[in-house]
Amino acid sequence: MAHDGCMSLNVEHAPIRTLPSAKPLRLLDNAGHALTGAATGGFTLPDRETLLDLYRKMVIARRFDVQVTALTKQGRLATYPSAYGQEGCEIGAISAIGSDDWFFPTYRDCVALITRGLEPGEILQSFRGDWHNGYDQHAYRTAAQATPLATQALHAVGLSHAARLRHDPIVAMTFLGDGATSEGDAHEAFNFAAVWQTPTVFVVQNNQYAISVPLSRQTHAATLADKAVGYGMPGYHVDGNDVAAMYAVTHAAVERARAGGGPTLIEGVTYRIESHTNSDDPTRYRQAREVEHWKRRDPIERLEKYLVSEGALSETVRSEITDAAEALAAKTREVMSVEAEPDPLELFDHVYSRPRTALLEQRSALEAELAAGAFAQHEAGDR
Amino acid sequence: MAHDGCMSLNVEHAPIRTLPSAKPLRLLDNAGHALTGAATGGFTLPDRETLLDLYRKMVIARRFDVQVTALTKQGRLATYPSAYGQEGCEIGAISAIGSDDWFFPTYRDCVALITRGLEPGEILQSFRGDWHNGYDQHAYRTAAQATPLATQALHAVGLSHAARLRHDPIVAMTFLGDGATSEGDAHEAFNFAAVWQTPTVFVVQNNQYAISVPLSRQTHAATLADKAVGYGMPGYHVDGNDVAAMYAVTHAAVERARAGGGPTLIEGVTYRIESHTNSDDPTRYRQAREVEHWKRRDPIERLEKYLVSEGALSETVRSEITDAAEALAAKTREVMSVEAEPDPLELFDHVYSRPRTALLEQRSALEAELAAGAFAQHEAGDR
Amino acid sequence: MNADTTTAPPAAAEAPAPTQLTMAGALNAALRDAMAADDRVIVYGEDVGPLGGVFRVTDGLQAQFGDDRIWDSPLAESGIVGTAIGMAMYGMRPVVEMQFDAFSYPAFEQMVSHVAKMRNRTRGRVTLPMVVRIPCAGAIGGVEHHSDSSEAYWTSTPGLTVVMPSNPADAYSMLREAIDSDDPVVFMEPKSRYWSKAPLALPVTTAPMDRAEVVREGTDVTLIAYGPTVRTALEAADAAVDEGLSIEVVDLRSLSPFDDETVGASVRKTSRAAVIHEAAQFGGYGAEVAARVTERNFHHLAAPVLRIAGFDIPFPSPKLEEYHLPTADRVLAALDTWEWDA
Amino acid sequence: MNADTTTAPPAAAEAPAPTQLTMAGALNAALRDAMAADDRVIVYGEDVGPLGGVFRVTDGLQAQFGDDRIWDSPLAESGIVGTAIGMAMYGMRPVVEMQFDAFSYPAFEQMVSHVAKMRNRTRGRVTLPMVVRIPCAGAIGGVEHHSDSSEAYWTSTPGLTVVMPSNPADAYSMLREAIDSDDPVVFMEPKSRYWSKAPLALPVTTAPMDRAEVVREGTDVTLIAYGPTVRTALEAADAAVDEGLSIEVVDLRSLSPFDDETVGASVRKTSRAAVIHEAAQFGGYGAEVAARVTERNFHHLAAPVLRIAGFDIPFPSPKLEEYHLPTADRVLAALDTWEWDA
Ligand SMILES: Cc1ncc(C[n+]2csc(CCOP(=O)(O)OP(=O)(O)O)c2C)c(N)n1
Ligand SMILES: Cc1ncc(C[n+]2csc(CCOP(=O)(O)OP(=O)(O)O)c2C)c(N)n1
Ligand SMILES: [Mg+2]
Ligand SMILES: [Mg+2]
Repeated sequence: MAHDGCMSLNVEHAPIRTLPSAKPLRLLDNAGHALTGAATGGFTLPDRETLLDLYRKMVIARRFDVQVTALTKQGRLATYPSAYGQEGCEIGAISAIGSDDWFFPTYRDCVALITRGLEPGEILQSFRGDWHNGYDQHAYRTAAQATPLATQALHAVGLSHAARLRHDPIVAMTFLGDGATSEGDAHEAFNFAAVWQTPTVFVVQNNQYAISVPLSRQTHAATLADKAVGYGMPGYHVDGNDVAAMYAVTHAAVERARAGGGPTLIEGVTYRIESHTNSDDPTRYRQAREVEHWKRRDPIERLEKYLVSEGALSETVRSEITDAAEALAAKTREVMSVEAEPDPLELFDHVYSRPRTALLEQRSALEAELAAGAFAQHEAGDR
Repeated sequence: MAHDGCMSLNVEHAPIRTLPSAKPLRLLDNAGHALTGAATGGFTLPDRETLLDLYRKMVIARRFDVQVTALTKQGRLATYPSAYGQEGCEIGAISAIGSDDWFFPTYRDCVALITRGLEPGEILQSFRGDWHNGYDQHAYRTAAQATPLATQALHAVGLSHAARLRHDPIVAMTFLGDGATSEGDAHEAFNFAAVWQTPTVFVVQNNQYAISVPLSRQTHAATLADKAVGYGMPGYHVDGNDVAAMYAVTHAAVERARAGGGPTLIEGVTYRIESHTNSDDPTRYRQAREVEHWKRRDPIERLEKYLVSEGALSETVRSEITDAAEALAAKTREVMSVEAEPDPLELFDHVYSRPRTALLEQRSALEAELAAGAFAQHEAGDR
Repeated sequence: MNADTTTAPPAAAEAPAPTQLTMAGALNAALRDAMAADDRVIVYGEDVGPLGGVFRVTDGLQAQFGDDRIWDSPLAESGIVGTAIGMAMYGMRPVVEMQFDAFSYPAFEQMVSHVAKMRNRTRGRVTLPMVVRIPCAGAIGGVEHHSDSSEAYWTSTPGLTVVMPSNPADAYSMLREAIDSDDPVVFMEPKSRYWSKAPLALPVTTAPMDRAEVVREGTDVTLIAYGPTVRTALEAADAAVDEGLSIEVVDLRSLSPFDDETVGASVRKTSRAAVIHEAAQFGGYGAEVAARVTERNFHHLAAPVLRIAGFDIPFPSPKLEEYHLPTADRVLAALDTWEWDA
Repeated sequence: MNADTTTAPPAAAEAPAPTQLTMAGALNAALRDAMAADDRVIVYGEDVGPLGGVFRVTDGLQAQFGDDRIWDSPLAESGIVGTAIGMAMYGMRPVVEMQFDAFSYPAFEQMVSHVAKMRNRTRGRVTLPMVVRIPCAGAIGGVEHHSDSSEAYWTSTPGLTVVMPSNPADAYSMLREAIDSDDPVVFMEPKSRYWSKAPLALPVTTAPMDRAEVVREGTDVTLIAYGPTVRTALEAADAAVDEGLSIEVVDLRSLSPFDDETVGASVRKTSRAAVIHEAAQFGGYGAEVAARVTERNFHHLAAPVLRIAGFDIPFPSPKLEEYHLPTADRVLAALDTWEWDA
């Protein structure tokens, strides 16, 4: 029970002091051509099977995203933050961890959750307004989606440090927005991870905006990856709309972390094509021109061009992918077509492990109200 | 009153991406020899008058510090955080701003306050326990010493930004400890300053410890100045026990800030020779050997060796300085020899600008208690 | 422009005709007028610039006053409040926005250790004329962390002034007064009331910010409410008429300081009181109200001061919030628990 | 080792003889025993390693358990609490230290938005078995920001469990229980009692953490106290004997939940109650106590529940704190304000 021989927190790795490349690393250019040389930062294009898999996941994830946006417009969800346009970043990164690794997502990252195997109904419970979270954290090794910005990054650091203390070779990956990097918690997470050399991979999705605020109002750094230098950890500045590059860089970071090499900060440069959430009005703060520019840099089209040029995208494959995407969309529509009616008495069930007398009193009071028909109108589904 | 032509917050300066030098910049080596070449980072030794002035201030400040530590041991102060050994850092930096500029100090920085012209009695009121702060912030353009770590850095950014909006050519300088750089507020201050390009100079006094915690447990960065890169601002890694270098680098940063060139982060590498405060026991966490090592790198001795070698330190000058130092020590002893008896009824006077009824009721209640002799023992000075 | 205006009575030009204004509109007008009146008034926060704030309270202000008077800061609440402290020290009058209650929590240390304490610490030498606007409370179908009621955190902190308007006229008048105040003010805006309307001729000056107001007279019970629950209290008072119960409603307006005088006078008249708020009951602001009213009026009270509040649980998801929030029915049911013959 | 041990009575080996232990010592022993009993228990924070904590509560633990069980973290409270959440999610039982109340404020968002809400958010799937130790309150001559009483911030937050021992035996027993708890516990340690001593034979198990205790019986008045003011209440009770007043003292121990049963029974017996705490009165925890006790026992009360608390001001400097803190004299004077013949 006393101090045994497990690895010491005294870390021997020298601080990394390399500046990330000023231009985002890229393995495929926007026309879908494979790149070589300096642009790649020494990373190599994943094999064809992997690329096909990434392509498939992106297509399916986008179909899901588009479907949920449509359902939201129909009023089926309280809110939905779309990741349309960010699939390269989301799916490149999430595909680099395994099912034993942990993922700490934000509200933005439903497409990563779908890719990770969560069910639409589980993911959307919170956005439909049933309960704050709808999936099993432990089963999926995926934390509840975080809303308070950057807070989840610390949870990822803590969890991965605990795993390291337990000698479990797992990695925690967390996503952050460009805006979230301004929060104190982002800094504390980077610093704790670097000092403790935890197996944590930080993926900053720089989608250029924090709601309405452009990156230039968020940082004066040349790249968000530059922040890594201040923590002595490796930082990578990556084209987030190049799923191949995102995958290659995050995969290397995950493997380094797993091998005891400590944390990595990866910035994926991307763009949020949709509004911040359905209740946002992006015309107030950005030009249609800019959106068009980014639409022409679509991550799915880019990989598709490459795969087509390589002859890797047969009609059979295409239609299998389309079918899978449509099946998911149908499932999503279906699960959202029935309004869930969460039980109001459950409000009291999870606050504490051991029931508190005062809460049980309040529960009884609500029970009596319900029995007396206080909310009868609502319970009849009349809303 | 509407939008006039004042400078826009849209900043044109390109982000700085230069890594600070791995070895601390230095103009004088430990033997007091003037350096040239790479070691100096292109900075030049201040002129002799300036150096003599810095020397004088350091000697006086140290005498003050030693005196206060002695008085604390005699029980005259509730607590005192000594800056013995950090005079090069403290005085090099504080000498670089003018009396119109603002200073945001921490509890550690009494020697900078003395150098800035504050009276011993004003500085020590808070440490004696009379009131939380004892000097006039506006008259000295010096904020109350901050205890919650790193919080004052944000105040400095805000104040200097306000000055800039008002076209007042002033600069705000703030001091932070190495430990304080881990707090979220440090990050937010660096970031706001860089995005807004405020005239702020951040001086991180890296004295190797945060109470008992060594730097290696605080950061994995190669230098604390490296953090500047993540904000696109210039960072300097300076030998804090070389007052000439500290002065030259901070002076340049102050002038750049004043000219609209934005903030700078300067790390002064130094050492806290005394305990954290009088209630600390440093033998629990550091070796006497280490303290001895740093005592041999004393900032005052270093400059003294140089000045002596230059024949700049006549006996007249020396004795004038000693006299001034002794006079200050005597004044300090004197002002601390009488116990101040703050008026308990003042407790209610400053909480709000406009008196609140409920507070006036509480004031009356205390007044009645005092009148009834409830605290008579104490008021007779019996404690 | 109407060519007939010359035929209008001259008074019309001096006292503009009231127009329907939402609370969000009234707050917007208050900011606009304060900025026009005093160029030390500056506004910043998250998304307050081109977007005009997620609730549009700062709509159009950047276009009018420019980027040096109102701008989007980096996304960091401690940074926003901390820099505002520095600006206020330099004589500016910053008005900063926290996007939602729960997102003010990163600023907690700056609020409690500095905003609240600066004047006292410096023996009155440094005052902080700043306003921290916090859109608060629920009933907007907000997802997690968007419906907290944070008032008790601020009211428990000596040195802060905490106010919450319940209607457009107060929203305008109190925000102007808060901006003019030499002391820091936590200005809480009930989100569910942002789109409530009232006919208003601006500028309007209502009662001083530190005074509670009797918004409906009654003789049997005093309902003490603030912000979003003033409407609930009024609804309950309306419904109670049928039951032959005459309810007086007090809108606190100021949570800290508490207007003992106005509330005490009402309670001594009715001898029964209840306080209504959305926040959880345990440790909520209602505890102070109940404790205080009882302390000062015990022998006038025929029954304990009741608290009708949210349950002692984290704020629920959109589909469940209606069960959590106090309703007029719940208020009336609570009053029924009193021993009315006692 | 004594060669004579075989001649000692066998019972002695089982029930070790009590030794004088300070509260700091008892807490240290609790951590030591918890760490020895369960290797998921880990301890970190600022200066808890080689230094043993600024109050020496973790003295010697790093030497015994090593750097992977107890270590110094970087200096950032949000970081400390935030990473502890992650560790607890992974099944560890982190015990983290905030150096002083006021330095827990940077962790406020993690405490309120995550520690308090995680279990509820995840429908009970994610529990956080973690303890946040907070040395609290004043009366130690501390300079600014070193003597805050932060309990009301935590007790106002549904989802947190908040306890505060007043003596060494409870300190040991309650800390063990807090560490064993599957839910997060805010464990507040009254700094001024750290060096108070009691004879203790460890391990000791006192009443369950969520129960209040009658620590002195009386018939005329119930004094409700917790942490540092339990001693004040006992002093007042002693002094009151001369005045012919029989005071019952209840040590709350648990602030959230509140033990309505124990307190209610006492108040119904005495029909008069007062609550004592160091924090400012306005919005302090005493408001909840007074409101709650009154609500539930109104018709048993002969007088309003009094609050004897700090003034509504930021905590004063060392030389002035004695005027601010409740004393036994002030308690007795307050009781005199009641209409005793009523
Ligand atoms: C601490 C905190 N402050 C404010 C908010 C409100 N808010 C929600 S999303 C958002 C913008 C976040 O931008 P970014 O981090 O770039 O992520 P993105 O939405 O672009 O994915 C803001 C300000 C919040 N959720 N948490
Ligand atoms: C927010 C906060 N957390 C903790 C403390 C307690 N504390 C006071 S000084 C100190 C160490 C600070 O170290 P550093 O920043 O290196 O400054 P130094 O004392 O070495 O000058 C700590 C932990 C504090 N004052 N504020
Ligand atoms: Mg973004
Ligand atoms: Mg230090």
